[in-house]
Amino acid sequence: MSHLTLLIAEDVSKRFGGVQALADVSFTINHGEIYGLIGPNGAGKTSLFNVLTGIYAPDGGTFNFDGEPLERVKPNEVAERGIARTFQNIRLFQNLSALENVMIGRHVRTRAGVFGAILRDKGTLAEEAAIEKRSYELLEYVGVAKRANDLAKHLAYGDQRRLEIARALATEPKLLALDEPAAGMNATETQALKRLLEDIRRDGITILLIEHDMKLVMSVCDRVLVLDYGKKIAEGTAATVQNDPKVIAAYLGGEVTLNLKGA
Amino acid sequence: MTTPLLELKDLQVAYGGIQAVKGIDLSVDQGELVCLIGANGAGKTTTLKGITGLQPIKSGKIHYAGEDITGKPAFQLVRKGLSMVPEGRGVFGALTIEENLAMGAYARDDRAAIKDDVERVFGLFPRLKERRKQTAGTLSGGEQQMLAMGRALMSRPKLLLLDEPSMGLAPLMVQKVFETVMAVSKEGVTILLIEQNAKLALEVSSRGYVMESGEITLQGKAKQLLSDPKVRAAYLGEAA
Amino acid sequence: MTAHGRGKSVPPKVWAGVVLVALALALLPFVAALAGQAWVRILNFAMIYIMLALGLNIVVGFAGLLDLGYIAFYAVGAYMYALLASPHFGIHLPFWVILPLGAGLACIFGILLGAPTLKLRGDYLAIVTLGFGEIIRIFLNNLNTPVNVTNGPQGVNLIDPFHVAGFSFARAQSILGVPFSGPQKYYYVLLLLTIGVIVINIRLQNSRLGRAWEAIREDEVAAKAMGINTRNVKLLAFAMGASFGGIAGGIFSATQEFVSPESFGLFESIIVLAMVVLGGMGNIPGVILGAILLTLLPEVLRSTMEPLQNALFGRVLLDAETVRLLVFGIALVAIMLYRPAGLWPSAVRKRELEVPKVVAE
Amino acid sequence: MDTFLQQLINGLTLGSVYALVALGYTMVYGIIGLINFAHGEVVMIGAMVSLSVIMALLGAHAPLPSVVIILAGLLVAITVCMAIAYAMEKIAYRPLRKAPRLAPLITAIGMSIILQNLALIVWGRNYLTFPTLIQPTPYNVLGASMTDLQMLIVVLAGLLMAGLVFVVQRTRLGMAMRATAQNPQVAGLMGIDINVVISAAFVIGAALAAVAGLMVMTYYGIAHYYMGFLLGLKAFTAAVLGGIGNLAGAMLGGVLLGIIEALGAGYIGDVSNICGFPFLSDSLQQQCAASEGQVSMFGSNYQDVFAFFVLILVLIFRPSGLLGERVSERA
Repeated sequence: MSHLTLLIAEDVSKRFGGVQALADVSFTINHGEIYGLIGPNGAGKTSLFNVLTGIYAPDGGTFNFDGEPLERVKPNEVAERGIARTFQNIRLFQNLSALENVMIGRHVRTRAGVFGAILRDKGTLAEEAAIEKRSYELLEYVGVAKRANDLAKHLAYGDQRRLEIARALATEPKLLALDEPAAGMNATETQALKRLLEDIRRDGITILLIEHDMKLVMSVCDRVLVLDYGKKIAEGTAATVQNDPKVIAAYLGGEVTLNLKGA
Repeated sequence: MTTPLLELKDLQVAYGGIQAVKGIDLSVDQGELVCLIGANGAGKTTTLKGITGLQPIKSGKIHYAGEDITGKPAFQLVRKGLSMVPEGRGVFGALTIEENLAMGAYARDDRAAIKDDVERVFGLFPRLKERRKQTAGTLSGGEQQMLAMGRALMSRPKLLLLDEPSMGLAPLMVQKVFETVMAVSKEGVTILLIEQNAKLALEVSSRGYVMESGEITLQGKAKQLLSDPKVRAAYLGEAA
Repeated sequence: MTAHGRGKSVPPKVWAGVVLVALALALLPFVAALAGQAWVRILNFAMIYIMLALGLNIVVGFAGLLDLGYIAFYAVGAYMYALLASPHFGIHLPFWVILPLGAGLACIFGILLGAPTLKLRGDYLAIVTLGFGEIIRIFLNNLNTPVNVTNGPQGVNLIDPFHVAGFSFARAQSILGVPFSGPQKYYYVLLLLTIGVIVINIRLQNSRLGRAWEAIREDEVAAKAMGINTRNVKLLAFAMGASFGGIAGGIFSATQEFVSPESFGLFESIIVLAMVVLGGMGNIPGVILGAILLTLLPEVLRSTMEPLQNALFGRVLLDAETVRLLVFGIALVAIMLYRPAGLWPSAVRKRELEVPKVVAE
Repeated sequence: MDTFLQQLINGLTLGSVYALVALGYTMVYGIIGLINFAHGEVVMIGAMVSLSVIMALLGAHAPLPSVVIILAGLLVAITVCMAIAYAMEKIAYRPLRKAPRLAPLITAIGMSIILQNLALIVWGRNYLTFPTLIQPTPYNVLGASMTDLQMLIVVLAGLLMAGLVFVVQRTRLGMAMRATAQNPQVAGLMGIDINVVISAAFVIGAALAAVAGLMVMTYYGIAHYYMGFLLGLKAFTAAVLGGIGNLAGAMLGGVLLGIIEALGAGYIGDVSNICGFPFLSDSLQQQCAASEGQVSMFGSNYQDVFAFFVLILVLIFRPSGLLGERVSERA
């Protein structure tokens, strides 16, 4: 394992009932890169996310994260190890304020318990103040600080997506896994998101990005992994992947030839 | 100039704060096979759900067979001949294949004709006939798709809405599914097909619409769209 | 950074308000006594219910876990006190020893019940806790043979009231020329304890732990993905809620000087739940309001309905007790249907009406 | 041995009643994922209404045979229970179908209290006795006794369950119920009005509950406004034991729970006899001497505890129940 690599996935498999969601998928993600994960609907992208973040146990294969194996680990332990994620269909804490959402992200990096909460000793108060400060900073960082005290559910869609990123960043991840962050955004919002992703990367956080907005993927990702039917069909730079006939076929359809007269 | 069988006027659908369909116009004439294609998340499925009342619409009108069906619940539409095969097939896994087909004919009460139609579906998909007593949950993805289509046909639809019938299927199955779509179309059933697999969808359709971020950006004869570089751009994010 | 720590510089207006409220609370038992000592007792009951409701609110309101056997922890606290401070076993420990013990035992029961059941889905949890509550009640009812532990359905009598070095809270006496009745003296003890419980609840809610509870209530999967150990944090909610129940139980025992299994039936659990739901799940002021309203309701019904019926029909057709429960049932349904957030909208919801603060720094 | 057989017969009788009630929980849970807390109260209303009708007919000295009088009571009870269940679903549950789970569960608790207290207002606080219309005759079954009433309960419950299975497995409505249970949205696409299906589940469950109410009342000879609570809880336990959402499971669970309870009550005294222990206190040893060595830690007054222990154990170790394969995940 080179010091460059952050995550190594080897032969990861997952079945759901009769469907092979992931079939022996292997890849590596390097420190500091934006690694894209694309593929048609149902290709297994979100399944890969769920297996990586401990929501499902894989049927086979291993992950090695930051030099140590990541196996049979619960989702909260995955977060503790340094992988934070967002969800395809936004899972914010809807009835809490934007600020509180981010503050919850600090949970895993803070310590105060019952007695601290009740007694409010100096250490706890200092920790609380630090949590609030850091959370405000993160809201500013993603550009929703103005709505810090609004309930998450009352934020505009694009803001919710950015808030979810801020919440994930609050856990101080080494790897930030984003599941379709641009979904539902307009062109301007997507541009802002692109800048945000580049900022995050510049600050030293590696990004794993599932995205359907190909313009975004092609312009921001260093390397891209393409899944189809749970299998890896291509991996490489945006340009190589874009011209790979297998990828074009997977997206536009090509492998299947119709017997137009036979039907 | 006949009125189209299905006509959407400025349809807008929003959910969870996201405007998924931003005012689209679309029409399908009697007997046509029309496809609505576009990348993931473009709003295709939401459009279909808006038509069948599964997703409340924000504004706009939906006309079917000359009647305003805006906001009508799905179970009433089936009786009017509008049937839908949902994304992910939605077969009843704990029911047998025969029972699934019977569910398709739920809105009908002509027993003898229903029996004939079951045989007709089995003729279309012999695999299903072999397994008629098995529960649908034991079928493979492709077989489930066939069952879902067969079940929709059991209602004797005038208009069939198909949501991504090729999703998650192996190439051989995709081929079979598309051949079936064409066969059904030839029998005179009007079809609105939603697909991610643009090439196949355009090959079988007479006309097509391309959807991007909740809007229809291209439309026309399927043959022309097939060779239009803009379609490819819409999918792969290339500068057109 | 402390600049936006909550409420550092309190304006004089607020101080004036606090003083006024304190004065009102101090005088309240004497105002109530004008209408009869019974109303002072009702005030005391209201405070016991506030403690219970706030304890249950941690479990149901904060963490979103429906506990229908909550009253069992109240029973544990009450019997703990009854058995350790009564002639039943001839043990007479002081209250300040028993109350923490009762809280601790209730807490252990909470953990014992929670540990295996918290992985269950919400509605199953509700039924299991309900079953647990019934088991406790059945044991209290029957543990009088062959060894008499609980004295069975007769309950435990002659329980010691609170007393410190000869000063008994149950006896009427004159202090500095002011005549105090027993319930009035208890009122101040209860007031202090209640304020303590309220402060603890507010502090818990605005803490790392409180946020974790609310995160679990809102979306458990997302909470896990944020690194929250949901199992431990839920267990903590159960244990905390149970402890408050245990304390309230001990005080109940002491003020009543009598306990029996009858006081700890499913209906008590549901009454406390109704308080939480009516006031507004998760919202501390709302829960307090709910507890006060639903403690006063039967008394108001009793003092109005029966005379009213007597005047109208010449006899009592519906007794207040039945109507009280009926009203609770209707309240539960109506609140869920028309005001699911309760009578007092939660603070978070109010916060959003404020003009967004400019970020500090 | 004959105690065992006797308890088995008693358990089977009671278990048949549990099973009938459990079916109501399981049907509703299977389709909309709600624990209909008020279902036990429907059973109580069934008992109360049939009792009132029977008393009225007896009071009017109508020259009718007992069977007709009981049947008349039953028919009125069934009608009333169905109407209550229908109204309850429409008013208290339907508007909350998309609300968070906690909300309909709380309204269900509320409905339970409302029904109980309405019954209290109508029928009063006292135990009502069922008139001796039927004089149970005991028959000898392999050394134990089984009355004709017990036989009737078991057979009638069996017939009703068979009827329900037929409806669910063979009729159009039954198929629609099964389809709605699996995927209400797709069921709608088939032309099924799921509101009708859900109402049907409530109403059918209520009819069975009414029958169960009459059975319990004739069996024990009494009725009380509070009788529904414990019965409902036990029936729910039976449904969970068998695998909630699963009809066969509810029947199996009901019968099993009845038998567990009967055997438990029959043997707990012997099992928890503490006279064999040498470290007993003097007073206990005196008690043992006075009672021929039979002093039990727990007596049959703990009968009601068994159901709860069964419930807790099942939920912890096999939450999907004996016949359930999985607990459907609904948000």
